[in-house]
Amino acid sequence: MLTSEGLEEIEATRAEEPSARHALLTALRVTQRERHKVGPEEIEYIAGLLGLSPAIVEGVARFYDQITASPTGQHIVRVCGGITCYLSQSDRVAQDLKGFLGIADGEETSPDGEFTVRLVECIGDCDHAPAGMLDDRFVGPLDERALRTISER
Amino acid sequence: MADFLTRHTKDPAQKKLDTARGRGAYEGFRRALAMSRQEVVAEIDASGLRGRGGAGFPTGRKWSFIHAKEGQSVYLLCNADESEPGTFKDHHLMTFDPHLVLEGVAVGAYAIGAHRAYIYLRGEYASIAETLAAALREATAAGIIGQSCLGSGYDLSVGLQLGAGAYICGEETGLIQSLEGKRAYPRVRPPFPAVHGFLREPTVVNNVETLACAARIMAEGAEAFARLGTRQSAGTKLISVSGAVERPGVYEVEMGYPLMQFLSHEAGGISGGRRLKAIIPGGTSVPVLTAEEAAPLTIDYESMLSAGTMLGSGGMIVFGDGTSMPHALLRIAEFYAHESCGECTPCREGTGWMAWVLRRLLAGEGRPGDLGLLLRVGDNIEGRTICGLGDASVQPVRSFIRKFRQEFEALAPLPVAFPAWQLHGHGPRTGRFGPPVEEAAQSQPVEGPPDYVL
Amino acid sequence: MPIVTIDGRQIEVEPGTSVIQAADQLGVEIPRFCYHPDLEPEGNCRMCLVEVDGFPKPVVACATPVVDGMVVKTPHTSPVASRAVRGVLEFLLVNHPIDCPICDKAGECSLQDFYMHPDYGQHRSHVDSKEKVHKAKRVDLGPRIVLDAERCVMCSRCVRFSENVTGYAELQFIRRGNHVELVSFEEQALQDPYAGNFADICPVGALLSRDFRFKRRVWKLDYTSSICAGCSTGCNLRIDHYDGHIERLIPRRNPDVNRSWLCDEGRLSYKQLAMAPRVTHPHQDGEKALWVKVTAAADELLRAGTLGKGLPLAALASASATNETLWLFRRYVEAAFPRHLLEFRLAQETEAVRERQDKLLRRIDKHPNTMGALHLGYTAGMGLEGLVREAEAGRLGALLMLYYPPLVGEESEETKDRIRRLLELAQESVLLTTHHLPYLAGAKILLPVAAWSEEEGTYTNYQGTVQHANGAVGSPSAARPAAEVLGDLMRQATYGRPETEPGRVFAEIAEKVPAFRGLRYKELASRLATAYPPEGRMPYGKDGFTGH
Amino acid sequence: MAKTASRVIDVRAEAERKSAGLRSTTGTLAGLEVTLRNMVRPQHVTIQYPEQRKAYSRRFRGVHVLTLREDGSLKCTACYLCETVCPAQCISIDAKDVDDPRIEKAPSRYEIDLARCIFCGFCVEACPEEALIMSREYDLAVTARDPETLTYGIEDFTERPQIAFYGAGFRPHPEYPLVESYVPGERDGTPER
Repeated sequence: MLTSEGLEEIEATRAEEPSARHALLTALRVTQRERHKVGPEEIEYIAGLLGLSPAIVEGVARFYDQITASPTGQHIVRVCGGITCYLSQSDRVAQDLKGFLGIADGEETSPDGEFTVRLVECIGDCDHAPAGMLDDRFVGPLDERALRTISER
Repeated sequence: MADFLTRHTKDPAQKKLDTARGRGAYEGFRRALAMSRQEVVAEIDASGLRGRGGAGFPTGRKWSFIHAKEGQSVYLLCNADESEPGTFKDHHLMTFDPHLVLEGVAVGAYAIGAHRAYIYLRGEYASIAETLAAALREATAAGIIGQSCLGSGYDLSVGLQLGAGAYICGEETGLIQSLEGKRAYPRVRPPFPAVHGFLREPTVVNNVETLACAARIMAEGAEAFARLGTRQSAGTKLISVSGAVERPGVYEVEMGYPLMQFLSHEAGGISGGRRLKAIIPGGTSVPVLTAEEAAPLTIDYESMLSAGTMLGSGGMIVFGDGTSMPHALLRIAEFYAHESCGECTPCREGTGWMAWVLRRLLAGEGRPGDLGLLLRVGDNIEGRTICGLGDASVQPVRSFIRKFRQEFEALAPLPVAFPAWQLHGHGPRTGRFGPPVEEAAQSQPVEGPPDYVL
Repeated sequence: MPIVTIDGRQIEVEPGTSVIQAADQLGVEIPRFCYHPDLEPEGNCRMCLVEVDGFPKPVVACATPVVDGMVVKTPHTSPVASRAVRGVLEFLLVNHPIDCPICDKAGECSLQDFYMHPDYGQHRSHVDSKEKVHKAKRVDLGPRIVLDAERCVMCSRCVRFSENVTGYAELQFIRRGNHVELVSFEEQALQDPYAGNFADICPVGALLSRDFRFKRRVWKLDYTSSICAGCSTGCNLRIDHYDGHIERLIPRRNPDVNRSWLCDEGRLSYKQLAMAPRVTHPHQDGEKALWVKVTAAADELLRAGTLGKGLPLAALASASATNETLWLFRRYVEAAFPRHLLEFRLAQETEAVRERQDKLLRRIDKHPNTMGALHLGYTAGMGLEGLVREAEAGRLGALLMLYYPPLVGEESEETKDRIRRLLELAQESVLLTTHHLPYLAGAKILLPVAAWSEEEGTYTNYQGTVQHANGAVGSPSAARPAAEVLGDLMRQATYGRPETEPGRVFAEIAEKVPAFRGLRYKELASRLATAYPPEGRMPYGKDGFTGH
Repeated sequence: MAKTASRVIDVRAEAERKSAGLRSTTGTLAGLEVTLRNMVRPQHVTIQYPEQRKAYSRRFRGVHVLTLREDGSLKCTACYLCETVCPAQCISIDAKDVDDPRIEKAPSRYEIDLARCIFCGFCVEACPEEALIMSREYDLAVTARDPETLTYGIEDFTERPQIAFYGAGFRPHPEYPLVESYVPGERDGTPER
C-alpha cells in the first residue's frame, strides 16, 4: 500500500520513538502524502503496521485537518482563510482559483484529479496575504500571477 | 529596529553551518556546556527572558521547576506549532536562521538536563522542517549535537515532528499528546508538564523564539539582553505585522518601542493611505485595541496589559478604516469553533455557538438579545476550560462587541437586551490576565503557565 | 493527613485524594460526567467545578488534589460554582437532542438529574433542533450495545474504559469541536467481552444495553442487591426486576472484588434461568406429589436404600449452592447416614478455583461458591467420576444430589453423561434441583428448589470474601429454598430441629467453622447498601436518591 | 356626593316593604315557578336511548384513540409516560424498533384494560406527541366478564368503527382542527357491535 520509502520513514520514526503509537502521526502523514487520503482501508493498514486498534488510528486521523478521509488531488492548493488573508478576500481568491482549475462549485478537486483547492485556517504566512500553499511550498501572495503559475503547473 | 536575534537572517547563506559558525553560531551552547546546569538557568533567569509564545512566563523560572527524580528522563519540546492567526515570526526565524533555533534547543535541553528534545512543527511548515532537518544533519555531522556535544560529554538527540493541521497542538499539553500519537486533547493540570509531561516524565515546552533568545543570551551574556528593553520586559521581540500596513513582515524591536512609531516606520504606515481603525497586538487570542487606545502604547508586556490586552505572540493584525468588524469577528470566531479540539464542554459547545450566533446576525437573521447572548456565552466559557483556547476564543468576541458596539447593534434587531455592565465590564478584568505585572513578578507562581497563547 | 472542609463539613482524607473523592466520602454530591471512581480522571466535562478558597476561578473537583486546610464550596452552597455548573449544563444542552421521553436512560440519566437539580439545574436550551449538530443515531454496535451519538456528552468514560481497562480500544472520538462524535471503527460490532459496561458507565443515553433496550422504564424497576453466580469471582450486582421478572443485571461497585464492572456473561446469566422448564412441583416416580408426603418419602427412600442394605449414601452437593444450604446439606447427611460419601460435585473445581480466564474478572471456575464449599468441609474426594465407578460396582445404596445448572456456559457432555449415568445406576435417588433437564430425568424423587436470585444467602468467592445475596424474585409454584427442604428432611426423622432461616444458619456456621469466625450476617447484608453509580444515587422515588 | 348617597339602600326599610302585602301568596308562587315552567315546556327530559343518543362535549373523556402520522403509522413512540402516569395502572406497552432511523421506537403492543380504566385523561395529558387522545365513546357494556373483552389493543384503538361514530373527545389542543387522517375513522358512520 505504501512505497518502500514511506515504510522506511515510518520504520525509522518507530525505531527512534519509545512506542509504536508515537510513530502514528508520521505514519498518517506519510500515508496521506502517498495515497492522498486516509480512508478505512488505510486506517486498517496503519493499525496493522503499528499494532494499534483501528479505532485509535481513526480517532487520531480524524483529528487533523491535513489527514483526509476522501481523496485529494495530486496537488493540493491551500488558500489561507485566516483573518488577515480573509480581509484580503482570500475566499474570492479561492473561488477564482477554482475557476482557473475548472473545479465546480461545491467541489474541492478538479475533475482530472490533479488539483485540490481548499480554504484552510491560518497557515502562518500572513505577510504574503492572501497567502497560499502549493503542496508544501508557500506561494503567497496569491495574485493573478501566482494563480496562473499554479494552474499552469 | 533591533537585531539581537535577526542580525543575520537577511543572508541566505546563514542556513549553512559554516557561515553561521563563522558568525558565532553555537558559541552560546559552547559557553553553556562549560557551565553547570544551574548556572545556565541562573543566567537565563538573570536576563529576564520571558516566554515569547504568548503567556510571557519567565523562562528561567520555568526551567528551574524541573526536578528529575532518579531514573526519570527529562524532555525539552520546542513549540514550533505556530498556529496563532497573524503570527509568523517563528516561520521567519526557522527559515532564515535554523542553526540559531537548534542552538536554542541545545541550550534549553542542557539547562534542564534533557537528553532528548523534539521540535514540533505545524504540518504546514513541512518545507521549514526540511531546512531544520538539513541544519540538524550538519550540526550532527559537526559533532555539535549528538553523542558528546562539542566534546563535552553531554549527549543530546533532537527529533523533528510535523503536525497535521490542528491549532490545539500549540497548547503545551496538546503538543505533548500529539507527540505521543494521541488526539491532541490538552491535559488537565495539575499535574503540570514539569512533573508529568511527555511520557509522564518532567518536560519543558518552550517557544522557538524563546529558545533562540536563550541561545543568544548564552552567547552574549545575560547583561547584554537585560540591558535591552524595559524593566519588566527585557530584550527584544519579534513582531509579525500583517493586515492593512504597507510593509507587512517580521520585525525585531526592542521592548518598549512605541507602537505607533512601529506602525508608521517599520510597517510603512497603513496601506492605501487609510486611517488605523483597530489593531490586535498579539494574535487573535488577545483583545483588540481601537486606534485611540493603541496610540499611547509601547511594545512590551506591561504597556499592553495597562490597555487591557496582551503582547501575546507578537502577531499584530492591523485593521484599516472601512473594515467590517462583525465580519472580521465572525471569521475569528469560526476559526476557534473549527479549531476547538472538542475535549471539554464549554469550549466545544461555546465556540460553535458563538460562531453560529454571529453567522445568524450577519445573515440578517439575528434575534433580540443576541449580542447579550454572545457576551453571556463568552462569560460561561472563560475560566471554565481545560486549556487556554476557550479563554482565547472569548477575548475577540468580547472586545470587538464592546469596542465596536455600533457596528454590531446595526445588525442586531432591537431591542438590544443586555445590561450595561455586560458592555462595559465591572472595571479592569482580572481572571485571564491575572494581577498586574509588578505584582505577578513578585508573587510566587502557583502554576507553570502554558508557553503558547491559545 | 490533610483535612478538608466541604460545604462546611470537615473530613480527614488520605494524601493525594481528589476533592471529588473527599466529597464522595462525606456524602456531598458533586455533579460529574467524566469522573468515575475506577477510571483515570480526565477533567473534560467541567461539571464538577467547585469554588476553592484562594483560587481565582472555579476548579474541577476530580483533578484537584486535596491540600490540608482547603475550604471547598460545591454548587449546593456556592453561587460561583453554581453559576459555573449552570453554564456548563447550558452548553451540554446546546447539541443534545433532549429526547428524554423516548430515551431508555431517562430516569437514571445524570444529565437529566442535573438539569433538574434545584441548586444548579439549567433547563434552558436556546437552540432549535435545526441548528443542532446532528450525528449518527441508533448505531448497531453488536449484540450488547446500541449507540446514539447525538446524546453523547463526550465524557470519554467509555473510551477510557475500552482503552485502559479492557484494552480493546474499540470506541474513539473522531473530528473536532462540536462535531466530535463517538464511533466504533466502521461501525464494527464490539468484540469486548465487557461491552455491557459501556451502558452502565455512560452517564447519558448514548450507549444503551441492547438487552435492556425498550424493555422497561427504569422507574418501574425494583432493585435487589445480589452476587453474580456466574463464576467464582462473585461480582457484586444489582438485580433489577419488575413484577417478578428479572429485567437486567447491573454491577454494584465493590473496589475489592469487581470494582464497577461486570462481564457480559454474568450480565446475561439471568437469561440462563429460562434455559429449560422449571421444576414447579415435587415429583415422585415421574408423578406430581405433595411436599408433605414427598419429604417423608424421600427420607424413607434414602434410609431404606442405605441403612437397610448397609451401603453408604452418596451425597453430592453443588458448589453453586449458598453456604447455608451446603451447611445444612452436610449436617443432614452426617446426622442421618453414618456411612456416607459426602462429595463435592466436580473434583477439578478445587483446582480450577484459582485459575483465571482473563485479566479482569472472568474465571474458569463457573461456580460461585467453590471456596465456601471447601471452607465448609467439602473435599474433592473421588468426584463425580469416582461416584459413577462406585455405583457401577454396586457399592452405593442411595443418592442424594443437590444440583444447580450453571448460569454461564453449559455442563460438558462428559459431565452430563456422568450425571445421567449416576442417576440411572443409583436406584434410590433424591434430586434437589431447579430445572427439568434431560440428563436429570432419572431421579426417583425430584424436589424443586429455588434458583439463584430467588433465595437469600451467602457465597464465598475465590478470594475467600463472604458476600451476601438477596432473593429478588419469587420461585415458581411449589419450589422452595433448598435450605428449607433440607430442614424438612431433617425434621422427618427428628434428626434435629434445625434453623433454616439464612441469618440463623449463618450464625451457626460462624460459630462452628473457622473460616467464617467473626462474620456477622447483618453486617454482610448491610454492606450491600452501597449501590452502583454514582454511589448511593438512585433514580426517582427510590431509596437513597439525594436530588430534588 | 348627593348622587352617591341616593344609592344607599336602607336595608331595614326594604325588608319591611317586602314583607308587607300578599307575602304568603307570592312566596308560594315564586317557589313553584321552576316547576310550573317545566310543566308546560314541550321537551322531553329523557331520550329514547339507544335509538337516540346525546351529543357529548368535545372535551368528553371516552374510550381512547391512537392517532396516526400522515403515512398511517402510529404516532406513539412507546415512551411509557401514559403507563407511568396511569393511576389505575391499566396501560401496558411493549416497544419495538422501526425501520425509519429517525424514529427511535414504536409500540409493538399497546393495551388498555378498559375495565380498570377510570377515564381520568391523565394519559392523554402526559402524552408528549398527541399520540393518544380520547373519543366521545361512552357505552362500554359487555356481556362477558373475561378480562380479554375490555382489553383493547392497537387495532381497537385505531380501527374500531365507534371512533367515527362518536368523534374525538378530550385532547390536549382542542383549539386546533383535527387533521382527519390523523384520527382513524373520523368519518360518518354508525357504530357496529
